[in-house]
Amino acid sequence: SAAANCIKGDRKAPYTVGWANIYSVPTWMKQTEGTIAAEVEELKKAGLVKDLMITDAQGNAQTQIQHIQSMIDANVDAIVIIAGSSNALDRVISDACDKGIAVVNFDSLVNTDKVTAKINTDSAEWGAGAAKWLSEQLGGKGKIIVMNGPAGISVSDDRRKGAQPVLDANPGLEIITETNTEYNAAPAQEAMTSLLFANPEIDGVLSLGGAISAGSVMAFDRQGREQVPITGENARQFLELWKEKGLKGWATMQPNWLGAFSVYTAVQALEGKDVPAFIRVPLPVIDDSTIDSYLARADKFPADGYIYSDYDKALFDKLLAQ
Amino acid sequence: MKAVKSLFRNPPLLTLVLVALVWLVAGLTLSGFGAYGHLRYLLELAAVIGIAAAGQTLVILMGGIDLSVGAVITVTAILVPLISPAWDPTGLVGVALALTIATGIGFLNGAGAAYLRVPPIIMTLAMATFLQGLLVVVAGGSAVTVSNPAVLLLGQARPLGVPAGILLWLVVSAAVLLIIHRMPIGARFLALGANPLAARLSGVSVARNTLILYALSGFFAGLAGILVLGMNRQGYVGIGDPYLLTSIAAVVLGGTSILGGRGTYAGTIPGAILLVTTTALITVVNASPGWRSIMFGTLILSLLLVSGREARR
Amino acid sequence: MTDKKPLLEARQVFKGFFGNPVLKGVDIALHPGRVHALLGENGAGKSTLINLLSGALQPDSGAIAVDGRPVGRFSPATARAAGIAVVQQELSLTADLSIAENIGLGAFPRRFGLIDYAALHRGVREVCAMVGLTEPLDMPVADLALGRRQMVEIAKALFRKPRVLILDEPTSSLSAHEAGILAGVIEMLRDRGTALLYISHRLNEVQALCAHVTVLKDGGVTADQSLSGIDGEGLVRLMVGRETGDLFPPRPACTPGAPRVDVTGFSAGLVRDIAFSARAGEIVGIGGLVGQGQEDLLLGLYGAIPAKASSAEVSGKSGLPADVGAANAAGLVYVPADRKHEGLVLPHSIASNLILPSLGRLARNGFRDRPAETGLIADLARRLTIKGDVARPVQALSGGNQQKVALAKWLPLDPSVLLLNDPTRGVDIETKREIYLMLRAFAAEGRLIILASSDTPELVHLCDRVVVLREGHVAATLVGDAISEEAIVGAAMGVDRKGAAA
Amino acid sequence: MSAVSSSGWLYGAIQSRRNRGLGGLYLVVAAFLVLYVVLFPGILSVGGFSKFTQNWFPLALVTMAQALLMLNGGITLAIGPLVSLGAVIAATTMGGVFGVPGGILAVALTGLGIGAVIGVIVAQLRLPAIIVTLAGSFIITGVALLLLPRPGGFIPGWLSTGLAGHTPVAFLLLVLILLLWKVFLATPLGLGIYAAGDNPIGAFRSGVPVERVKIAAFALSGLLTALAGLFVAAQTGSGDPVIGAPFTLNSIAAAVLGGVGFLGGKGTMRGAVCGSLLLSVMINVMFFLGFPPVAQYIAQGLIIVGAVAVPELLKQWRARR
Ligand SMILES: Nc1ncnc2c1ncn2[C@@H]1O[C@H](COP(=O)(O)OP(=O)(O)OP(=O)(O)O)[C@@H](O)[C@H]1O
Ligand SMILES: Nc1ncnc2c1ncn2[C@@H]1O[C@H](COP(=O)(O)OP(=O)(O)OP(=O)(O)O)[C@@H](O)[C@H]1O
Ligand SMILES: [Mg+2]
Ligand SMILES: [Mg+2]
Repeated sequence: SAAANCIKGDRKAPYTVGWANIYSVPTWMKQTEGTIAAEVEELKKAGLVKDLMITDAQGNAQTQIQHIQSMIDANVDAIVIIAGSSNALDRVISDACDKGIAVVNFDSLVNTDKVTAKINTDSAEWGAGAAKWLSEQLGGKGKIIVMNGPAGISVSDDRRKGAQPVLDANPGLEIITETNTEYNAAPAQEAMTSLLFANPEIDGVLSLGGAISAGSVMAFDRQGREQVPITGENARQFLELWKEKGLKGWATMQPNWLGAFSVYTAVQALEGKDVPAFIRVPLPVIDDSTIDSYLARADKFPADGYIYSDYDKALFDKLLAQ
Repeated sequence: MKAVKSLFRNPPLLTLVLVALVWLVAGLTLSGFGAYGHLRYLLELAAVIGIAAAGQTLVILMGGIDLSVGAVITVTAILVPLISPAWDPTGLVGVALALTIATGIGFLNGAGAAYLRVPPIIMTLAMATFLQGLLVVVAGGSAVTVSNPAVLLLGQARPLGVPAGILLWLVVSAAVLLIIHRMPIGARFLALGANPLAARLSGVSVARNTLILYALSGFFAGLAGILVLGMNRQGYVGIGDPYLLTSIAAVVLGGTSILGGRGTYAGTIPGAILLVTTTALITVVNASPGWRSIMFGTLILSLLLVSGREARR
Repeated sequence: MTDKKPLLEARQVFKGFFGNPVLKGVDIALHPGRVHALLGENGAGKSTLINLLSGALQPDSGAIAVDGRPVGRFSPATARAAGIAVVQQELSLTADLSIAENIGLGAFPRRFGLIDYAALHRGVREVCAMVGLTEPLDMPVADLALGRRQMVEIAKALFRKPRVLILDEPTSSLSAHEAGILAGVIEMLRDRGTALLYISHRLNEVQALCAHVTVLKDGGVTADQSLSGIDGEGLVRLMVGRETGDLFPPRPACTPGAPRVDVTGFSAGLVRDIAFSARAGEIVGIGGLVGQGQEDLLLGLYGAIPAKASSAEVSGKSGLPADVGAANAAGLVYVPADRKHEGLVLPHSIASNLILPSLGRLARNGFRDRPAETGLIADLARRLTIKGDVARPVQALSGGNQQKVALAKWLPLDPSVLLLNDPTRGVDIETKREIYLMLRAFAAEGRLIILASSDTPELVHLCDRVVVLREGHVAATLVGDAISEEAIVGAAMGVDRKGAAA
Repeated sequence: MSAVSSSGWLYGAIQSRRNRGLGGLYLVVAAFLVLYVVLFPGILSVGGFSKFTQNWFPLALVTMAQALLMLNGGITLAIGPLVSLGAVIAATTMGGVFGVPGGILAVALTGLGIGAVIGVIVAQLRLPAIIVTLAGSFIITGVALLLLPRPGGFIPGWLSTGLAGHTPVAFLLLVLILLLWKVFLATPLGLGIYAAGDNPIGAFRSGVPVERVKIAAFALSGLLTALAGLFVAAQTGSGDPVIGAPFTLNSIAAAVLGGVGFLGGKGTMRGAVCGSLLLSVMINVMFFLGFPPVAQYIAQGLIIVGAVAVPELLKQWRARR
């Protein structure tokens, strides 16, 4: 069978894997790194991996380019990447691909297709799912506020774009205002508080990720406003507030095990397996029926972390078989 | 006429008048802006910036700058839940420990600037980088929801309807104003800022004052970190980041010279309120992110045009 | 000579700052081939007038005329184009640029739009030779002592090949030797037909060099006349407007007390391995050419620069003070030569400058005692006759009054050793007299005064003993009647040693 | 002495004297470079050298832009946004009718124009540069977001390959720009930047048009920054409205590391560029030493402090002996 993209078949196990992170400090990243490290341990036991090199570009896409270049120079066998910019890395990544390095890109994707595989959930589906749930909650009409992630970043843009068709289809939903904040609780709380004062009537909040929902809920709470239906992500803080305040909520997630899965995929490709060029990971949905199963595992996760769904090799193989 | 003239020579007062004007105009034109609760909330937000900018004001008055303010806020916000001992029902021990660490970080900044002669900007920037690394170690996989009662009280309590954070800010303001205007050390900071050589030859010890100052800056940043933690009930990495540039901007908007030697915390106070107000105004405007960014910049620039004139040569 | 057309004139110029008039209708005319003196006490408006003449400031009313024609908007660049050059009182140099680049700044010879370093080198070498600047031309000005910078400032003006040369206190930090070189240059330029304006508070120089004088007082011209036939006393009378006594107070027989400074094998900065001692009640002068280590000697004793000594006893304590704080605690105080950069916090008020060293002493329970401070400030201002509102920034004071502030701030510490570095630099004659009287009184109270000075007459008439430094070593120690201008200059130039060798 | 040789002497002597105080930094940088070569000999190949210098190039440019202002007694916090804007303009105009030349011209004019406007505000209205440029940074970010709300745009492949392929074009450009800086510094305007930064009143009285010099400094700085953005666009093959953000602090750090002072007139461009090289090579060396991220942060802090502190301590130690 034809080998995967970039793979030339000249590399032999055990492999050296490079993990080119854009920024290692946020908790989501720490958790992701945890799944990667755990996966590498597994693969080491199987004699497939000998080394893991980790870099942290400190949020600087330019530095990430430099790191990937250094990984090429150091002749690693696989590079796993969360991109700091959706297109800045295109050229250095295609260089790596030309060298026969297995390049697996997940979470923040690059434009170029010269990679072994891209692994991600679907941001548009995320936005659409959230908007659809909210619209159903509100019976298709009401005043809503849209809370976006930071401007100029593809992920926040994609989620917002994904929501648009649903919003268009429900003309009864009125976006009274829309704003951008970091994917963090404090700035979100701050922004939502200002919006609360400016808008006496709010029926729902379409929050598109991170700890933004937690910040919004706390803003409602602190200003003594009645909570409204709100969408969100699997941030532990949000899930706990959801339960504690009895919210009408909906959440999805960007599973941290995408990291582990990417390493697994890279090694599979190096081993000569054909892997799909794009692996779409279905979005797990958290709603009132499933939230308890997540909260039951809460104390295994950092308080400002994300409670991700379980994963195992079988799941990975199933995803690879798509 | 004369009153107007003297107003323009008094940057703190001018900034305060500016705040009042902005509040008046916004309150009349935007629904909900002028509500008592909203203004109170703005002040509460300003308290964090104001407290962080307290140390920054002192450092800038002495001709330095502290780029580790944001990192220190983050470090404290994350450390308090971790180091608060379970046996202490008041939570004060944890707070004291965290403040000691923050002060210690500031002290190290001062030592680097004073003894290693590293320019403050480099020293504090390197310290911020260093602390980021430390956070990766400390914050990896640990709980950081705060249960410390003292911190929660600070963040949530409203004695007589006034948020505790604002009260803390009042105390800090009084202390800093006392330091600057009523204590010998304040006059020494100012002299060092305006002419370090002359101050040194007049018997003002550069090293000693640098140490005290950066330690104070660390302390106030730590205090701001505790307040932020109380207000958010959770510390996370990056929580302090927004306060670095805002603390500097509040100082400069308040009429303090970035070159040192001239200014007062009395200007920083309205400067902090002005920044928070501007941010709130921009948040409620329904426009694309690009336009909102442009409006924010333009607003700051126009406020500066009124308040920030440097003396003509 | 005077019937020639004036090259540069001010006609009825008025100038004020923030509503305070400084010049109220002043006329002055500079003629080719004549050295014109501009006199007046500190703050009379001399520097302001030359700033008008050189385009650095615009008059509020009145006109500046070049070659008899009034000029419209006058800027430093157009003034230079008209052949006007100024030796600034506040140095206009850039510390990090080389001597050559500083000299050329604003008047660079160019080729293809670029600075022509060859032509610059030629021109700069020529003017440096004229003023006796022997330092390498590529040296950054930051490395030069104040006096040498002053020579660069002079060379810079000469480099512009001016038709009109204005010198604002060019000798205030020069020793007799350098001042002599400058005098030679001035005479040469005069003979070549340059119009010169000369400002100085050293009246002997004015008398030696100048042919005509304008005196400013209270914003007006009180004299504008030829200097021929006027002697030194006449000049003082012209300036002060009344009969005055001797400039220098009588020197009582010196009865030195206990040793206050006693060092051997002392090195600091340029100073290498010298022995030096002085006793209470003495005024000890430190002389020499500009930049031979005089300042480093004082700074080393003051703990302000690293210093070492094989044995040291300072103010009753053994060992050198570790830092300025220790020196102050031991009763040593220092008044720097460059008061604007080292002595005063210019943008701060007179009051805060006066109180700075005493802050700690006056504090009670960690807080400043405002009434006590106000009392002390008022007392100091009265004792040193510093007039006006003490809340004014000290930079608004004239040079002389600034100097008084720099000195006065130390008095509350009741110092036992005063290290003074050119304390009368740029100070007018009246103030000088006040300062001299004060120093004499200090000595009489049993304080030790170590006085580095570029003003040789001051060393001669005020000091009980003069130590002349040359290249960091003691070239001579002159006592009593042996102190004379010739002896000091001779020792400074190394003539003594040559004489001894012969 | 002939005119030519005397010219050579003075100019050469002044230039070599400007290295004073940089010896320590040169040593540190050299040590890192040697270490890098030992760890990764491939850097000595044309390809390896090209790639390394390409990654350093934009930082070098923005450091020059920052140092230029700091020498003049100013500072800018708008570096990052202006890099982004440069990249965005390049990526949005090069596909247009005027093609690559039009794009380059548009970027250059934007940089010059924005710099000049900031310069006029700072110089004529006498507002503190730090906060004017902070406000400016928001405005510039906004414009970049309006032009290109999310990463994208178009850069012709040949331009990317030309500037950031396997040839050391970026390095040669840097050499060229440094030469141009030398030439600029040999003009009265260039030296005026130093003089007006160190002693504005003195410079004014010497006939230096202080205000105009300041505006020119801001304009040139803007030009360099926008060109750095153009290069980033070429290197990455597209535009990104927020890619420049980290450059602001890095440019200041590199300049200060290179000995450029805040109060104006202190420091040299070569020092600043060396500082940027240190920041850049440090990243690669730490990678090849196999530092984990935690150690990278901590080592970075220590190296930066050390590079300034060690030469200073040595100097003090020598002075005491
Ligand atoms: N830029 C200024 N702003 C305000 N006041 C000024 C300014 N320049 C000068 N003055 C005031 O003008 C007066 C005259 O100053 P000027 O420098 O001309 O005196 P001067 O005759 O040169 O004194 P000196 O002999 O001390 O050099 C001073 O009292 C000073 O306070
Ligand atoms: N209020 C003020 N604000 C700003 N600058 C001032 C002010 N007052 C004076 N200056 C400046 O400071 C200088 C001090 O005044 P003045 O000329 O009288 O002292 P000076 O004699 O020049 O000092 P020195 O002789 O010590 O060099 C003035 O020339 C002027 O340039
Ligand atoms: Mg004067
Ligand atoms: Mg004077």
